[in-house]
Amino acid sequence: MGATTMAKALNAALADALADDDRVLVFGEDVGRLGGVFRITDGLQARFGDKRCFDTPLAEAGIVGFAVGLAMSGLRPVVEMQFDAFAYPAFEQIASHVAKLRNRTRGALSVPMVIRVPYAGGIGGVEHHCDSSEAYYAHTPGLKVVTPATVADAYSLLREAIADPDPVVFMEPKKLYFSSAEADLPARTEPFGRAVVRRPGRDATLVAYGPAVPVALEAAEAARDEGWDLEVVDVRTIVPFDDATVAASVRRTGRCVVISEAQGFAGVGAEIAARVQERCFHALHAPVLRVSGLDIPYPAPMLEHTHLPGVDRVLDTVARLQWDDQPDPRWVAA
Amino acid sequence: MGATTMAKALNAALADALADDDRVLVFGEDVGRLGGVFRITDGLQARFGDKRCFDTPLAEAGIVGFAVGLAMSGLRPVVEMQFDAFAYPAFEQIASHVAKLRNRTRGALSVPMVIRVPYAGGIGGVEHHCDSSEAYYAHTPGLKVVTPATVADAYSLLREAIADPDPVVFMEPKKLYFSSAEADLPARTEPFGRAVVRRPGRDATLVAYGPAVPVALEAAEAARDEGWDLEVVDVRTIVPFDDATVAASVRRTGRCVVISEAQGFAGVGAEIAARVQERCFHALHAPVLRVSGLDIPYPAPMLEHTHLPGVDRVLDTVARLQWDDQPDPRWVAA
Amino acid sequence: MTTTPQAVRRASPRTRPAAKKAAKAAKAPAPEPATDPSAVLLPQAEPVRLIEADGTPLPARADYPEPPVEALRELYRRMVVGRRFDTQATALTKQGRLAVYPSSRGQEACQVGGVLAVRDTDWVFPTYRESMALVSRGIDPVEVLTLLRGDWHCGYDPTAVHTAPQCTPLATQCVHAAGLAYGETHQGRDTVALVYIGDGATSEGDFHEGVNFAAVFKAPVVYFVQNNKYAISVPLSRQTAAPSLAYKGVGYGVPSEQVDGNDPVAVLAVLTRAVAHARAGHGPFLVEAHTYRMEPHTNADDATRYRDGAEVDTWRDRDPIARLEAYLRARGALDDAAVAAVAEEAEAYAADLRQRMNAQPEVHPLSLFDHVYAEPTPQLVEQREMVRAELAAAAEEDGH
Amino acid sequence: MTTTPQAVRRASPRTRPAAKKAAKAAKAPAPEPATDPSAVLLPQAEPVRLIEADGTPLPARADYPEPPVEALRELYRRMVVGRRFDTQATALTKQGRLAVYPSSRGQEACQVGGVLAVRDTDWVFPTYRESMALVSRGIDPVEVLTLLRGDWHCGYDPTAVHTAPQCTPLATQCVHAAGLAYGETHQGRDTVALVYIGDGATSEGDFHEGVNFAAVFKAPVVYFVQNNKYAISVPLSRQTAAPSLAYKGVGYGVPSEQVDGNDPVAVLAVLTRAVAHARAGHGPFLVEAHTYRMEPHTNADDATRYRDGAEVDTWRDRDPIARLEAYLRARGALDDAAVAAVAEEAEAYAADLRQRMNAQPEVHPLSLFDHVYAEPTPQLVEQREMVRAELAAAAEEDGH
Ligand SMILES: Cc1ncc(C[n+]2csc(CCOP(=O)(O)OP(=O)(O)O)c2C)c(N)n1
Ligand SMILES: Cc1ncc(C[n+]2csc(CCOP(=O)(O)OP(=O)(O)O)c2C)c(N)n1
Ligand SMILES: [Mg+2]
Ligand SMILES: [Mg+2]
Repeated sequence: MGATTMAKALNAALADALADDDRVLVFGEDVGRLGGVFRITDGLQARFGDKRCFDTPLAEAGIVGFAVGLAMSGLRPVVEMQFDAFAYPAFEQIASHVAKLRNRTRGALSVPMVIRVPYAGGIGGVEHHCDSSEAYYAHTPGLKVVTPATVADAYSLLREAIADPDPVVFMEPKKLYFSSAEADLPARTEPFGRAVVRRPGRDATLVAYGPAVPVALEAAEAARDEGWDLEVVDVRTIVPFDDATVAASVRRTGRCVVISEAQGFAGVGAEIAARVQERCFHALHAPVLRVSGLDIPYPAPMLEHTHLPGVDRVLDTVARLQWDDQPDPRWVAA
Repeated sequence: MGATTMAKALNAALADALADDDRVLVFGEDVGRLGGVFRITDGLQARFGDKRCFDTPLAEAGIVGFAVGLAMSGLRPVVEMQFDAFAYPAFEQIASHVAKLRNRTRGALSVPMVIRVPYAGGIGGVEHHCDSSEAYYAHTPGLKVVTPATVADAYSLLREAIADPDPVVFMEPKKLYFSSAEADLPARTEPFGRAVVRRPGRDATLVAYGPAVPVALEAAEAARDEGWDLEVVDVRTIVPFDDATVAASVRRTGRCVVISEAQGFAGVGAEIAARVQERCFHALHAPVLRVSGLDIPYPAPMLEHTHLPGVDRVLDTVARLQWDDQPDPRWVAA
Repeated sequence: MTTTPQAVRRASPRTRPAAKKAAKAAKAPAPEPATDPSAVLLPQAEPVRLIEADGTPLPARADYPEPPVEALRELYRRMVVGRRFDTQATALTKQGRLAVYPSSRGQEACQVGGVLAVRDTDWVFPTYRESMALVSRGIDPVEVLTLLRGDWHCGYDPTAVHTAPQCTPLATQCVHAAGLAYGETHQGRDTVALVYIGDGATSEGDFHEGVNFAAVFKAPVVYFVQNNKYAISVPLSRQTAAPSLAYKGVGYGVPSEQVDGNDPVAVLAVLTRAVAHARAGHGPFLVEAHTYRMEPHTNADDATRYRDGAEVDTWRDRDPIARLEAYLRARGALDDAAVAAVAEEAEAYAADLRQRMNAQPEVHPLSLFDHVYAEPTPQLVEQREMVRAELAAAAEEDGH
Repeated sequence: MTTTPQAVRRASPRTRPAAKKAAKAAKAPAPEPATDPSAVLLPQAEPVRLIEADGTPLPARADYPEPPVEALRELYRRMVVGRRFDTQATALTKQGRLAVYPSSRGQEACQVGGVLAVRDTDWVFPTYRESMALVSRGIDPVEVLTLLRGDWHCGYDPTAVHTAPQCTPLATQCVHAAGLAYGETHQGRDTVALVYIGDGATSEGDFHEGVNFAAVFKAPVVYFVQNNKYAISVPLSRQTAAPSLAYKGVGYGVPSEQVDGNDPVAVLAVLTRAVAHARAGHGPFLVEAHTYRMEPHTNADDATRYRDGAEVDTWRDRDPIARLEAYLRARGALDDAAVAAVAEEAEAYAADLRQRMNAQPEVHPLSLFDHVYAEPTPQLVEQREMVRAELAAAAEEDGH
């Protein structure tokens, strides 16, 4: 047991997967000698050689399409998209092939692969480096979409993603890369499809994933001062989604706020809110509310804190959960 | 006044826009001599010349990026993506430039353009020709997303889209192209941002858009036999969304079903359901339910009717709106 | 970065020793690589042609030795059967048995030539237009037509027949082939990937990325552009301002050639060399075949809107089957009996197909949930339950 | 479809009459097109070079006449100021005034040469690396650095300075430039678009689609590839197997040239001709400049991980500024006083920038909602209200 970072845990997961399975290949832009711009692939080329970990031409559709071909030949590609918005050139390959090949061929051809996407903001990145793009993938049937919020999950979920028979879009919250925690690697945590209660509470449930999980935990901590005992659920795998854990929590607490860093409109937060009220309607004392990024292009570094859902915005929203059983005045008329 | 089709109305809108404004250019794949695979641009090249309506190389990022440049030079491009899934190669251009250029430049550079996307299924198309891709655009701030369900709206919304100062993704429900209706062209209907009650009713609200609107109307008709008087709201413009009209309807009826043809997970239907319960919680007698396509890749023609939300599925869902004020048994435990 | 002009100018066939070696090796089934990649990048200025449109042989050439006569007889046989298949498929659209069919009539030399140039263990990456190539490769025609009949997407098992699903998103297969071929090499196998692609699709970014990946990773891929002059209605002049599509190779450091795509002998010769080049570890090769799509884009298309009959007629005179037949007859490699036998085989093939396509395929609504993931998600299990209940209710109603 | 080999082989400068004409026209500010597009596609095998690394002039050549000496003095001046700006910007990252800065040190000949080759009314399409080019173009350096300081994305008004926002999504600007240039032509203006792009970015599909669109629509675009040998850490050998990136032009039917990117005289000469070619209506032109990125990718990068100091040292000896200075001094076009004056100007420029960047920029949270659409949607109005309330609450708290 020792303190380590999410970046190191991801690196260890890649190294262990490369060591355990000859079929695993790690490639992308700058993942070789440089070890990736976030150093997630640091040392892998030196240790496993440049046939197992290598740089490619600068072309994301090329990288993902190449991975499709490698998977067809029986290999297990793990590719890195350098930043969220730079995965968009690969969107056709992802939506029309990666997501569909198993289905198109009645299961005869599967293309297990992991597409690693460092995503979201909070690191002062300039434009196009901070998009929250998980909803695009989550809305595309055939993809699994996973996002760790803890160091141990980073290791465990990435190992599981690499071993999974289906393509996994593995969304890595950049701002958590260098957050450190005690973790005993190789760690194995809950499997895909399981959400986890990170903090128990009785008064309301905060549902969060990826970069929003630490915000939820911090807000829950702060809420104690206001007399609220909040439960925090970490979604972990967006697809498949763990309805059971989320609904059980909300049925217990009777109130729910969904927190996501992404712009809200038609995002994963909307899906979670819609599911929760569908499934827990009679247990709810208030509507399921959402806290999300604003519906604007990701702002410049000096303005990002206004955009990002922070503790205050979460607490403001919790305050609107109709504790007095009165309708929200903001929405009586609109 | 005479019967016309949505395809003809769209064609007339393009022709009138070309005639009214020299800056308007129509281009894409096969839009010239062929008049488009759906004949939406039929006759435009003959009438306006091949400088105003022309074919391009076969490259969708190229088409959209070219439109960006043309807009920068002061022109008004209207481009056709041949089918929904074939707009994916342009995703980076759309998400990282079209949607953002006004914002990136503090409004100094705007790129008004219309990206026409024939979308959704119901026409027996083979794979990759039937995707419902509206959520990808609706989730991208900076884009307006519009989808007509009537012949008159097709004309009016397309004219408005071409005149709009912002980029508009104009989603055309393929299966409605050749549905005909009485319409007096040039028609002007409600502006962007206004949903319309297509059928008044007292018992529950069906919210639908694009290809789902006729399904909703048919279901409402059929529901009379079961003793339900259903209201149908046509969303028309997904972005900007008309909260006022939708919420007012649901507050009146107390029940709501959202119908979209797209796969449901993290789609526009989820957004609408989330918004409605946020805004109408105390008026609701039942959770807001969703009817959508299945969360699967669009199926082969012989199986598409199982995938598509039809009248029966809508009625089954309406039946689950807890008319006896009892919780839904399916979701008591899950 | 500094290269002499020779590096990009094609050496004349007369003076290139490698070509001479190739000529000697021509009788072997899998000739040794005929090219020195650093010396040959640009295509020859004129498409390679080995027999005239009327079947008259042209002078033999060292760079592209003529394939063995048995191979040409087999080519002929498959082209005739292939065309009959194609005609039958078009007929099936009229009977409503196929949702849509993109014919490759007129492109028989390319369709079959490609298939004959590779081994069964090689991989073929077809587009929607390659139904003929696929049946030529021996894939069950009913499985080939599954996509177009509409009971499922891909009807065959790609891993069993080493053939990717027919690809509709244009040019995307260019990258898959690079990955597959590189992956095979990585695992010590000498598989070659043959990519079919149309003229229009070369304008897509994925063509660029695919050929470039193959070049950088020296992946054994042959990119085979069937330039049939149209992308649906859009003529070649709207796709490129280059002298020919084969000239794209040099930008990737990939040797290229152009060939008369209606000369079956030349197509097979050029592709055979291209495949040998790739298999020998010299990296990808790009071939452009000049051919023509005799039919509309698909049965649903109206080609009279964008091209005139005179143009089509010109190409009718360059029919690849008649051309090869004339040539083989003149060589004494084909006689009336053999022609009749092939025609009969083709008829039998078509009759069998017709009959098998008459049966309405069984489709199982619940199978929609089977192959989205290896195991359905809880969400899909829920949705499957919903559909199961709907089907049960419908069955009950039908029962009453 | 059938083209003689001459069509793709570059005629020798000695024998090409068009080039002779160009030589005569060289004194005119906007020379007539020097190229016959159908006769010239491939670049010359060696990068064009007009002066040696030590400034010694090479023999004059007819195809690329030397730019007028006043232009070279201006080039020198802007390169010196540009480098000083660049050094200052790097220093500003250390003081925390800039979030990040991608230096173009070593690429001064390209940065400034491009800007001098076009008119103010022409459009420039820069990447994130072109800060130096933009200040050279006369754009306020504080506005140029806005993106990297992080108070907004693009700091200048693109329409006022005919310069697109610095482009980060690689190669996407290639298509914008084709559209802009075609749109200008369509409206009867003779604007040329100059695209800056890196070596790595030529691997992206949008490079392919952009150059091809420009070629098919004969749009007046000059694609200017600064091949600085690295894409972050990835060396050129992982981007291409081609003889050089300039060879990509032929695949689009676009004439191309390669130039020594550290020879300021050659860069200006080649780009001047390329721009003239485009302006004359002959369509796009592709130029590859061989240069070197002296600094890490950005200040945040650690270049020692992937390249050694010896390589960097080699390029230190090819410094473009020293090279031009030596040449101009030898020609008597520059003396100590002039050099000192330019150095002083550069210092003043840097001091002014330093001082202006010291001020913390004002940012307005509510402005986040101003430019998403021409008018905010009801959804944004609601969200703006929320933020306004949050700000009011925070201000109140601060007040107590
Ligand atoms: C990415 C993409 N864009 C558009 C289409 C629609 N489409 C199908 S075939 C076709 C023309 C293709 O022409 P070409 O590549 O020349 O092949 P051919 O059909 O002539 O064999 C088009 C535009 C598509 N399938 N994929
Ligand atoms: C589409 C896309 N993918 C990846 C990146 C991340 N990225 C930024 S710069 C860069 C290297 C670019 O190299 P090159 O084109 O040679 O230009 P240079 O930086 O050397 O000027 C990369 C990979 C990006 N900005 N856009
Ligand atoms: Mg074609
Ligand atoms: Mg570079």
